[in-house]
Amino acid sequence: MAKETKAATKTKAAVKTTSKKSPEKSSTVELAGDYTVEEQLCCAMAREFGPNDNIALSGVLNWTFVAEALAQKMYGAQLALHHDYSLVGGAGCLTENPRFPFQVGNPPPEYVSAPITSEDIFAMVLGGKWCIMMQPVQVDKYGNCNLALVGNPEKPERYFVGSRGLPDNSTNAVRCYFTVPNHQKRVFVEDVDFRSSAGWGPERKAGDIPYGAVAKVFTNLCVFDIDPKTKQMRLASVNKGVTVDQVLKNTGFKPIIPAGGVPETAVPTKEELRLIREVIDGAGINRLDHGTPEAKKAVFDQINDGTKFQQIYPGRK
Amino acid sequence: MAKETKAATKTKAAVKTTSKKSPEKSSTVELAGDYTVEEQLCCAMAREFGPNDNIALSGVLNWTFVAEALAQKMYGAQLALHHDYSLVGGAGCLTENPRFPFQVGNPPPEYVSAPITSEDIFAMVLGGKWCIMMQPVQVDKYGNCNLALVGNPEKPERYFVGSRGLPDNSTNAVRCYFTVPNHQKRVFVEDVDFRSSAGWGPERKAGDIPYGAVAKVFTNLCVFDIDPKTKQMRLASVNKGVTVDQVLKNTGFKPIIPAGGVPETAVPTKEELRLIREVIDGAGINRLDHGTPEAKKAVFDQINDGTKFQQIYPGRK
Amino acid sequence: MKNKEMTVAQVIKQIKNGDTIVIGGWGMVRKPLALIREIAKSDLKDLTVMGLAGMDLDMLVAAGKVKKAITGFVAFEGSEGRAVAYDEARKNGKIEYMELSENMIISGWKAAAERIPFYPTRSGLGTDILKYNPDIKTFKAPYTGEKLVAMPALRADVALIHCNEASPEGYATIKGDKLWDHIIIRAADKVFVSAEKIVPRHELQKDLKDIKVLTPWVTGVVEIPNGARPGTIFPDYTQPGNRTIKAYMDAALDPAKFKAYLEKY
Amino acid sequence: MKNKEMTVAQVIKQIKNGDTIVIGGWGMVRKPLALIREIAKSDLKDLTVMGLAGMDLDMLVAAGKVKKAITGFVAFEGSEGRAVAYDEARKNGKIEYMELSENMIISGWKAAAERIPFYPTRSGLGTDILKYNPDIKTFKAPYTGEKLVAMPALRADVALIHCNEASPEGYATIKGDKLWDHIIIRAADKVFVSAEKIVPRHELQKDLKDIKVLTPWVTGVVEIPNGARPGTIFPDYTQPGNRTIKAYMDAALDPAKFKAYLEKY
Repeated sequence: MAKETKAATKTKAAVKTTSKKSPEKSSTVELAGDYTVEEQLCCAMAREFGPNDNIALSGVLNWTFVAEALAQKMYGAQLALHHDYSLVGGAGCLTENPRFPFQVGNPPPEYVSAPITSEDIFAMVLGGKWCIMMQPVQVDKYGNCNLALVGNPEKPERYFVGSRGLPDNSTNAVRCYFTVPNHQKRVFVEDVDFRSSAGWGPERKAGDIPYGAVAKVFTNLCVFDIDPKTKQMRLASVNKGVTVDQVLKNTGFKPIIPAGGVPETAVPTKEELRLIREVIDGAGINRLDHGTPEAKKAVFDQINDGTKFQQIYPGRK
Repeated sequence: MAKETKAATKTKAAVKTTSKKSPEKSSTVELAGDYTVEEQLCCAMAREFGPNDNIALSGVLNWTFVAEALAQKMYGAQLALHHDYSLVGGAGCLTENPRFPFQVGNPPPEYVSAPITSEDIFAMVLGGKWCIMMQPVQVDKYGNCNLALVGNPEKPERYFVGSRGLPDNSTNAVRCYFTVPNHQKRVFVEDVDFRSSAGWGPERKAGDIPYGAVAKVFTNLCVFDIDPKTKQMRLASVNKGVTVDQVLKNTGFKPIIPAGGVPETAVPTKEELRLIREVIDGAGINRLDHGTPEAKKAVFDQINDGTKFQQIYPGRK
Repeated sequence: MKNKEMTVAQVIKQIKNGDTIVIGGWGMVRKPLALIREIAKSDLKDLTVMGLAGMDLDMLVAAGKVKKAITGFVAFEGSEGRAVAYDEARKNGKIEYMELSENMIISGWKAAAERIPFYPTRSGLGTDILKYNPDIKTFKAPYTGEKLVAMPALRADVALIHCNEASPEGYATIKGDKLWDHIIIRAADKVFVSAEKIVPRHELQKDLKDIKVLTPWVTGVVEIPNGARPGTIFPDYTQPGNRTIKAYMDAALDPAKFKAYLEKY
Repeated sequence: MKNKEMTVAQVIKQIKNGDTIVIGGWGMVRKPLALIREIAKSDLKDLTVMGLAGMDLDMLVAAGKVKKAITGFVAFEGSEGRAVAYDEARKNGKIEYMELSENMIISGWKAAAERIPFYPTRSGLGTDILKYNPDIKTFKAPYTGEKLVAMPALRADVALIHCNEASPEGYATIKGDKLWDHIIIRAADKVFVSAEKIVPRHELQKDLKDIKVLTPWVTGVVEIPNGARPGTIFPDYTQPGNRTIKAYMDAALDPAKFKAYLEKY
């Protein structure tokens, strides 16, 4: 079982939680008392998916890998998970029941269900069988995201990589999730410099874009969703140990604040935590996305030390 | 070498021939004196293709198989030939230097360059890399072909198979060729019952259809092309031993007759005949499409008699 | 992952009267004919049936299940058979029909697979397909003003395909030509895969490059050995059952004989 | 069949000033970088370069060959590199550009591959791609009246791709993800394939299912072992040459250093 690291501060579980599918509504579910912010986020993300989501799910951060695997395992979901398989199979792949870590491009074959090509991926995007969890450069109060550049698009201060698949996912996918491991003002801006994704701008409000809307944004501080009335970013919940004020200070726009107050982000159940710690992520890669250098080193040490790794995953090379 | 059969009446070569690429224009080419109508047609069809035709060519009759292989061999063409490969490879295939016969679905692997799927085929149709030689149910004076049904389309006397790929090839392919092994009035009609292919109707005349025009129709009696002025079917040439009158008597519409008279269909060269008889079609499958029952039996006997077959193709199973 | 294995009865139960069903394969190649026979025997009615059709459509017409046929062709391609029931129904005006070309029906599926309302193509221009299908519009293309056919999206309620092997999770292999099955499974709301064999996921992996059907598209998988007979599936069986096909043709137009045929096969 | 083998010099000679070149691969994956280096060294100029771009585009920008870039992204994906020359050129307004999404550029290629003037898609709606590309129109779709993007066909004069093995006749294998190479070869007038190895036709057949490039699309094939380095090609070499890439990045913005880089690699 994974050791807690310094980066993962422990607090008592808050009682009030959000999530449509909160498992704690069942009388038999036990809430966890002891968990990290990363684990809390993994659980909150996982609960976005249910057993009827017959789709492929693609993430880019370690967080999202763990959240996806948890959703697949916990809720009996029909989710197929997308990973890079380029070193072994020369393409992408859909995986089942992965246990982390594995080298990018190289998931162990026992997790792989089928190699998939770029053509397969876009078939799923355009056909409404694809869902992304990805990290943008900027997000604005309308849920627009920017992945392309910073500054004036005609003479940018810096060109990143272009909009890539964001314009496609945000108009065709099932729904879009964004993750920001380091919540700062320069990420959450009043208006993005370039709209790479279609948030809730005039086009979507006019009904021209039926698919791919942003559902939630998960950060190291909080969770945003979209206010049904204004179609602007709403502070849905704050992560454990985080205050609303702290979020506002680090956000470049004024999010909608629910009239009834901002609850705490959903609390993990004991079963969720067991699955994360003992089954899916014994090595603790969920702490790699925004931990301190020391915390990251602790994770890597654990992965790279053969003896410890064999304790986590007996038999795996 | 293939024996001539009764069905293949021999006559002396006529001197006047048609074909853009007539090899006899070269002073070193020797015309054949002794050839069958089937061989004449194979050569005339083969001469429709030149070394710049970087395309795949698909035929359905034995005639056209031999003609295609002759074009590929004789003119150094970049033609890739399309055959069924379903029994061996489960799909279609592109072949090189085939020698006939082989069982449909089962070309010997040494002729096969690559298996191709239906998706590959339509990619070539839509991309302008595909050319067909196929047999319709009806042809009219505008070059429209019918493959779908006979009678009133809303309550047909007989439903054949539908229009299949004809509406696609006649609007997208490089060009279309049609072959009719049994030239009769009920095939060559004033107006087809159903336009499966886009001939030279009002739509093509208006410039709406830039691709896939019918180039020529090859029959056991003659060759038709399209009159540049009227855009109607023109009697381009008559096969050896056939009179213009004979063609007209068996044609349900009045084709355009060239002012200068109707020449004889191109005469094969000795080299063309050598390639057909000794290399491509030692078994004589080119005689299977419209020969008498006895002539067909002679071909099949030759193919099915192991000793004779080994004489034609030493070493082939 | 959810186990998507089903029985034949469970699959048939998911089909409703009036549904539009798209059927994979081509002519007599890789048609889910075992499932089709079960539909023929069922109480289902008023179906719209789409496909590059062969014995599948013909048998459903013979069984009186077909309100409308949407086809790229109707041919027992790859066998000695002929579509006797469809021929008879068309002659006597018994069914509605939308007779297209191969690329037109494929284009309709491609549009449905990408959830766009139409697919632009030249296929069909200058032919009587447009004359007898006045609902299919032509339009002036943006930029060039060219006249093109706007082939309407052809979406289905249910897709039925037959594969070599499938895993319980909903992956399946197609070892020969995938034909257009990879498109039609994206053009339907529910997708049922019959397979010669259901095998564990890891066994499917020995043919990694043949996995053409991915689980997000699949509703259910059902094991039916010989599920494409009397048609063919490469490489399991590649010669059509011409005797059975002849028996079908002899029975198709006579209700009593057809019932006996269905009971026997 | 004609032998389509060529030398590198013969390929470069077929490219003209002002040509639009579409390049296969993705980021640092299966890019024909040996051919690209030869273009960088050549006298060619005013090229329009299209692709899901990485070091290929960046190197041509560094060499001053690029008048206009048409891209789905620009990233040294699969390596530690970064598009330093493109970044600099964009910051300083040195090149024309059409920055699209992945599916928008692919849709443009799909339209060109089918010789239709546009491809209908939702990709791009509600984004600033339409704002900064006013030539890309939206339109009301037939039947539904939905607003869609009419992605214009993106046709090229020349396509360059890199494959595992090719035969002299113009067939080639791609053993990993074919990416969009099967589309771009249909979207160009001339197609040149560099391959790790040229092998006789019958040797290519040991990987029948990997033959993704068919001869009708191909103008010429050229054998260039390591032709995708410092990028990767599965399974021949799957680890990027990060040292070479770093050497490139250090040299790209300095003409003298870049010349030295090109001479060395």
